[in-house]
Amino acid sequence: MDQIEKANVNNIHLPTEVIPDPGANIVLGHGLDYKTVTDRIGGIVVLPWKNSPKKWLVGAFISFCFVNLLMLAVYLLFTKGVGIWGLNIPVAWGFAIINFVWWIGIGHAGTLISAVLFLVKQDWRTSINRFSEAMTLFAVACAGMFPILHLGRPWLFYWLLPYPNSMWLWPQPRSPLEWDVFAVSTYGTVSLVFWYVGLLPDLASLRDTAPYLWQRKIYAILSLGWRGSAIHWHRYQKAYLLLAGLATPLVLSVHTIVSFDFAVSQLPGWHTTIFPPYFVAGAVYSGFAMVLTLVIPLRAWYNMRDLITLRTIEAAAKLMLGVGLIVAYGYGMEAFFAWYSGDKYESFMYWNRMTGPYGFMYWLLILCNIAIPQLLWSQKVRHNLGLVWTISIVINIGMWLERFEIVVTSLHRDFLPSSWGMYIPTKWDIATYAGTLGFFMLLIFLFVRALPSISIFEVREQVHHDLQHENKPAVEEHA
Amino acid sequence: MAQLFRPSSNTIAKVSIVAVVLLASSTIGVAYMIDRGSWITNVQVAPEQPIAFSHKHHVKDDGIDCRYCHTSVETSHFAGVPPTETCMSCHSQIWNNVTATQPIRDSWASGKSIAWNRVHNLPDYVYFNHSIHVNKGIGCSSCHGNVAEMPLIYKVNTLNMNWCINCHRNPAQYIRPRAEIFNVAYQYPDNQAELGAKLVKEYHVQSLLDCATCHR
Amino acid sequence: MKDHSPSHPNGNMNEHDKTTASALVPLESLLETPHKKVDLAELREKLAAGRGPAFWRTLDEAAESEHLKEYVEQEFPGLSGQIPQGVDRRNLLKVMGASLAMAGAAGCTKLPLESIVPYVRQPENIVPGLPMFYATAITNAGYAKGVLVESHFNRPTKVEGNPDHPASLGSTTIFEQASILNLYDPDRSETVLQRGGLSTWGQFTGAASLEAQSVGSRQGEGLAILTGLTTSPTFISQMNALLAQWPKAKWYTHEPSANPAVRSAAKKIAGRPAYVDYDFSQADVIVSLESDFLNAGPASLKNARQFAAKRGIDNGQTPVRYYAVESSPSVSGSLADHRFSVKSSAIPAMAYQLAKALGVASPDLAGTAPDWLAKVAEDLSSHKSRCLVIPGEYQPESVHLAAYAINAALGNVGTTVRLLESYIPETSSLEDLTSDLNNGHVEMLVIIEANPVYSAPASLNFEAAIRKARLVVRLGQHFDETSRWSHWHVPSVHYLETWTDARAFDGTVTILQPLVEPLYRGKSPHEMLSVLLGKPDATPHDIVKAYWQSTNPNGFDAFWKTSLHNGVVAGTAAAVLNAGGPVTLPALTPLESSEWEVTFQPDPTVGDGSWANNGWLQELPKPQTKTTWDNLIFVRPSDAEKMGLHNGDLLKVTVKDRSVTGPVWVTPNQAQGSVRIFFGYGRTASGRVGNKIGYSAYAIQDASLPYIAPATIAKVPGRYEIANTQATQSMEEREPVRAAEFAEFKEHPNFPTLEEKPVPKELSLYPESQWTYPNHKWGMTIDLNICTGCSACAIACQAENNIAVVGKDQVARGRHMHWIRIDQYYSGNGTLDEPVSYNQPVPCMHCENAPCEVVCPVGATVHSNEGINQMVYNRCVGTRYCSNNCPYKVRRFNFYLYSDWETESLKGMRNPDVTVRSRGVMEKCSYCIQRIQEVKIKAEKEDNRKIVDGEIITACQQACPTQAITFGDLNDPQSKVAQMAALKRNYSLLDDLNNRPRTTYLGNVRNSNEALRGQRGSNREG
Amino acid sequence: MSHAVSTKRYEGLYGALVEFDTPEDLLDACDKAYAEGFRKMDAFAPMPVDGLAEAIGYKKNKVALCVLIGGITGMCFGFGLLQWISQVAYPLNVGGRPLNSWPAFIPITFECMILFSALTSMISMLAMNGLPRPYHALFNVPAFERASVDKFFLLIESQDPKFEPDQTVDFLKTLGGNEVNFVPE
Repeated sequence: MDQIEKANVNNIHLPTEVIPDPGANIVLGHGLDYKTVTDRIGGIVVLPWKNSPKKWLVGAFISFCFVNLLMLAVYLLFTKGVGIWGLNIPVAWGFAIINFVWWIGIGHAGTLISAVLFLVKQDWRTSINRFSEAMTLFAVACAGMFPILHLGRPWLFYWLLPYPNSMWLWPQPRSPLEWDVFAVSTYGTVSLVFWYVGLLPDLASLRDTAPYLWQRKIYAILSLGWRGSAIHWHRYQKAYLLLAGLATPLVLSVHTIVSFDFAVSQLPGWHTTIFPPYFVAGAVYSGFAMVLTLVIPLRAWYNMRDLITLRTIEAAAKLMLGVGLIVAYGYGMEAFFAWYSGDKYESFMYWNRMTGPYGFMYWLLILCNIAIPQLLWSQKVRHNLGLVWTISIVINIGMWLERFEIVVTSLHRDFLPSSWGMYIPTKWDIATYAGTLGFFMLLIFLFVRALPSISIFEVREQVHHDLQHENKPAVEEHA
Repeated sequence: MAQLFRPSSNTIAKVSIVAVVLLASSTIGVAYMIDRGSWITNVQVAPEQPIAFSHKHHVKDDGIDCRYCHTSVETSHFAGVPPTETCMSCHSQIWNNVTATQPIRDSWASGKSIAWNRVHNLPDYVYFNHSIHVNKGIGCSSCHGNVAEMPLIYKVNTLNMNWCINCHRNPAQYIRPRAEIFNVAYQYPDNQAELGAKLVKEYHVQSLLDCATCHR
Repeated sequence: MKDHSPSHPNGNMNEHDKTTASALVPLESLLETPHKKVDLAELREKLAAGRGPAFWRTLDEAAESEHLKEYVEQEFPGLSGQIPQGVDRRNLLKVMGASLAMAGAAGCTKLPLESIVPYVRQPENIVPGLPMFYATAITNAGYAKGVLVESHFNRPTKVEGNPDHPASLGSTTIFEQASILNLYDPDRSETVLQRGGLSTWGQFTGAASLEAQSVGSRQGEGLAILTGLTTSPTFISQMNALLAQWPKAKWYTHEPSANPAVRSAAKKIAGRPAYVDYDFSQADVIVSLESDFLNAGPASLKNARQFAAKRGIDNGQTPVRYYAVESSPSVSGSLADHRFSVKSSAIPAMAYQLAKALGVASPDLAGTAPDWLAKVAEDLSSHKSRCLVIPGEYQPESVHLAAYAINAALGNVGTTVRLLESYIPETSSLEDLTSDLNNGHVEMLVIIEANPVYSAPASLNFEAAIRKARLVVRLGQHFDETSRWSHWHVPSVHYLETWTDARAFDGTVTILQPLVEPLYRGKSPHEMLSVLLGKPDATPHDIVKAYWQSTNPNGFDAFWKTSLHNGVVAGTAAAVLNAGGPVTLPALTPLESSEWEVTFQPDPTVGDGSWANNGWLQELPKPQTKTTWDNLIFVRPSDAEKMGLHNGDLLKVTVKDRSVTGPVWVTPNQAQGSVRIFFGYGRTASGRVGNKIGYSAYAIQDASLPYIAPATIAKVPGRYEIANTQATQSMEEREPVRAAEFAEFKEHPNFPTLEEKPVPKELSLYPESQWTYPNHKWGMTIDLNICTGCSACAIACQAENNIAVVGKDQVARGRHMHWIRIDQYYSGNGTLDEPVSYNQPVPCMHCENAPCEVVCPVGATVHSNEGINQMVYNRCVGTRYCSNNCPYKVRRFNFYLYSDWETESLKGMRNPDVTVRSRGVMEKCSYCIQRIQEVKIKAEKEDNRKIVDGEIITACQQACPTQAITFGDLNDPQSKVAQMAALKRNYSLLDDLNNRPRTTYLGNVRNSNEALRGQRGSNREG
Repeated sequence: MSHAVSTKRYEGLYGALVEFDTPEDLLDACDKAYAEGFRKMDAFAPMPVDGLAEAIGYKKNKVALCVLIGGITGMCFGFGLLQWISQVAYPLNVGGRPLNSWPAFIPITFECMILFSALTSMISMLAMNGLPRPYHALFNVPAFERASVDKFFLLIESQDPKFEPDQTVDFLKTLGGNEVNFVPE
């Protein structure tokens, strides 16, 4: 048996030398054929440990430590109560909701990239859609934690679900929080479905290329016996198209509904009609930022510069810049209407947001979300991956600050001056947030090691497409 | 090593899908059965009592009225638990030397009263008022069942909220003439529909579904 | 699924009530369990570990220790032992119900039932489950305020005012409300101690009677008895008997919060001990010379009621005009039409100048009168016999004399001013005692209740003097500072535990009756005296009854019954004395001039320190400053600016050579060059709650200048965190409080809603509300014109609704739990130094379009068919969205398990009709839904009768001294609340949000003097 | 798909399989085979190839219809549920809003619609494709491993009326593929 397995291992060829980036004009590097892309992408997953970079171990370990921090924080939370956070009256929502919105926002890139860009036939999406879908799932998992954690009595979260109970009581469907329950769970489920459907053919490839029998068995079960029949492919593509078509309005609805948590309320700073589009834009913004934050190191670590080329990264950067401008417009409108509405609460709220105790955060967020990203206008910057990566981090921070501004500054000084207060996060606020970051990263690390982080069959299509345009049969390349 | 599984695996695969669905639904089903079952609700469970007091004997055989012991049922939210004196008023004369009634005499002598175990118990945040129900034509047996047939007292109803709501929704189907309140063997007449409606009007019974009716 | 109880101790809701867990057990044996003595000192240490109400929680944790179990066992005899584990709060009470049903039977009951007379409802025999009300009284500085105490299953749970009592009229101050918590205070001492070691009452009486013999052999020489002020006829007669028996024994009194100048002045005026009573119902113009007449003193509740009536404007009358001259913002001052900040030390001169201006012969003074004084004088003289000048409680004799002289000159004596006979006995003072001690004249010192070691002016150095006595006996509720220096400590009783009697300010007697046997087997002052008199076995009941029997020999039983029933003894009101000769004003001896003066006053919430261990009072935001848990040093903003002081900076105040350091509170309306410090803090042996907070003002008090003294102040490095509940006191153009001049009001009676434009209804997605409220439509109005901000409503609400104490740290984090808060705003006309201040109580508004309800995902807060915004604790999962969306921020959240689920005593104290909230649930004002339901059920049972207006009274409404709060059915046009709501000056808070609040406000109207227009609150130094 | 056909013409033989290197070759092989009159056949590729299904005579694709039905069901379920909860199950006065606050019910209705249709799209696709199917005769052919990597296959099933082992293999050899294999049952 093990000779066979050794043979299998040797049958998978990974390039030994570092492959350079083929530049910003092509989606895939040259010299790739069906077999090599399978080996290159699948190999990362199925080959033994020695073939994966040490960085992986270090990163995974660090993330794991943060997961433990998260568990500690949650343990305290459940035993002592939400009092361990900096919450109070008036500021009854803090980090938990901020992080929830932030994570959900990040969770938007995946579906957007795979669905929307798929519908508008953006070929460069091929190389990052699988990865960003995974990222979406993990982000949604982190996001989904918070609404439950932030409950005063989290063990009763299931009261938000409509099920026949001995109290004969039901959820209250006018509450945006109830809408969230459906929106987030639907989004999670659909993203999972979309992701899994996308994985099916690749799982089959792994089943047929994995060196070890146990691997093959696992992937065989996961791939449900996919064998690439033409008719299957036909139905498959239809289903995938429909899923994309469904995911697109869904992704818009989800953050719209999240924005309703605020927009439906009475609070100056929350009660804002521009929120839905402005939240969606913000979500996409942070989503792309997070994708770039992760993809740039990923392709370097796994020597995949020719699979995820500058073309992709630049396109993503451009898109990010565009969405960033929409977000900027959102801020502008918010400020404008605060003034134009003539509403004393609204205008005070915005003035307080800019000049009040949390003013510095407002200006920091303007810097992060509007000023700095303008650098992306220059192609030089876009081609400097170090810079793009830094900017994407900056945007992630900025988007978090935006949510902080929305949640906290609106609450801490609302209608009656007598009940004004301040919100100062405690170490457990921060620990919980950091913990979910760790959880997210750990999932990412496990993912790249367990599943193909690029859609192999779509890359094959791309290869096929490229070959046709070079009018050369792939075999000769191979020989 | 082309073939990884035996042909049977196809059936297994398809069956397992069905199995998972069935398993999930049956777990939920079981959960519900437990939740509604007597292990949770204590329905039909007669707890151990310091004295083997038989409502059957006292109510049915001796024909003692509920209010003889549960004195404040018409005036207070709390129906009242009889003091030892109430027991002694008879058992100083009859059965005054059998072991069954020894605890009464002990209590009488020592001044330490008898620690009964609660059978009908509501959570702290539920404010049930006996007097208003009794005054509005809801009989004892509507909630407590026919105690005249209970050697040891036990719950016949879950006292779950949906059980309460059921009557609060439509009192007419459970209301009875005030004269029959303490008739634990009361049978609802065939014309309960119109009788109920009539009594509801007569006793000004409202269908109170506000939370604050019971939760304060 | 099973409902999960929010009222489950450890917050883990998943257990359902196993029926077998709890059982019905008798109570009558509660006080008869044998007790194993435990080492209390050790326990104290253990328990003292957790200071502040944190202890209410830390106690649970500590409860693991066997020791503590014993301790609890001792404190609440039986409760911990008799109740099986797992018994829940309400069952505990049912238990008591059961035992009560039993009471008549077994005949062994812990209450002397034969002699207690239910007040409001008098059932043939106690009905288990129904509360009963008993009339009694609470004394403060000797004077009684009549109260009705609600008792559930023999546990006093709530104190209300006694409408028939002249000093209550049905209202209460914060202290009556909070006194219930003192009864259950686990820190009360529970055993007789000799030199700190455990002893027994028997051993004490033995020792005491031996002493008594030797004392008797010397005709009482060397026997000194120190008490607080008292008006108790029985006690006084006992003392007289004792002094008659032992002529050489001496009686001293010590009452830190009672200014002796008041009595000495009255004596000079009347030529005999007297009490000067003021009748505000007659006064059209009031000048207060630093008097807090609406909030302080034995007659404050009567004053408040009369003042509120005179301030009424809705029946076309012209309201009273009230000038306040004071050095520091007072509760009463917040209602003044003109408020003048003047150094306390300048007020005597001011009084003399006013006297002069009104033609009273008074010694010449240097300095000129401020010109507003002339205007005020004019106003007074144009209201002869319909006006009133009130001297400040803590002003020297001269001011009291001057005030009386002015009133006499204005012909007010007989209309607004009466001289009443005083019943405060003439005794020696603490100064005398100190010198007698130091001169070795005192051999045996018996201290009853008073706590001089803590509260004596530092200049006396009493702590040194007390050691000179050979034997010190202390009767006190706590093992406190004084007990530490006593050879014998005997636990004293709470007023709800014993028989005694006391007089109101006007002499009316109330016979105090107990509602429970002494929880800690404490002894009453009567017993202490009778021990000295050689009758150690006499019970308070016998003593008091015997006294009254001697005064009313015939028809005694009827007399006794009715007196107890009514809470007042008929025909005991004091006779009106006719004035003595004309008052001559003595020449003023001004204080040595210094840049700064310091004024001393009892803390607004913990008084002279005797309330320091009361968590409710500690956490009650103090009027004006809204600070909690500390005593502060008030400094005028401009002074603070000059010295670079900010809130929380430390300031060192030095009088003579003594100084204290405390946190600064920059306080508008504080007089320039004057700082105000407060008694009541800096205690070292009050108990876990009150120990080691704040500074002790007594530490710099000088017996010769007790309340106003020249001082030097200096900023010292360091800061101190102050927990206050209202950070912003300016209205920020939101006008939550709407005020007008009386002239404006006459022009626009609807001034509060003048600028308001109607809310465009078509903006809603929904049709006009389809919800009608046919049966009842509960609503509330709050009259800002007469709200003094005294905060009695807040405490009453806390007591009624089982509101938890959260502790300084949590308050500082913005997590206080009061369901009704009193917002205090400063409004601009005037400088930062001299703003006008407004009070605004804010409970839940019960909006018809409640924004909180729409956003709750589980429907834990919804509307009742009577329009009440219900909060269902047991359904709440704690998203806190409702609070975010509440524009009034009246919702409170249990961020931790704030309610104490373990301490047995507190279970006994709680209102069984209100769910005790658990961790993680929202709570808020319910319009006292339990009271509404109780009355509704009652009315329905009484053949579905209509509910009478005023039959349902909310706790806040019931307590309010000025009756500013009205609650009732808006559907009934005859109801008071409907009429209030119909008034033109009625407005709703944040009306433009279209939430349609059911709680509405009545605009504030000030009747200021044309001649002084614009000078209201202007800074005029005397 | 199902191999439970009553009349098995060649016991133990599922069909014959020919391998190609490029989708193009496979495509015209399919056309040829179809022209030859074969009907029971299938083509396999490691990625979707345009027109391949059509080339072997596949016409109707019912996935879309199922999704439509699923979506409508979801929508009705969602809206129905909310209406029932707020008007029938326990009608409550929530902040003075009407019992039928339909605008507030839209979001959940929409989410339910999406959820149901998304699930049906996957389930219907798998069901029609007869997946999961871990065992398949084709996996007996070692070469078929590469069907999911870089090779393209044409299969003529033994069930095809025109299937005669030797001729069919000969025919397949003419298609210019790499190698031809029998597929054992």
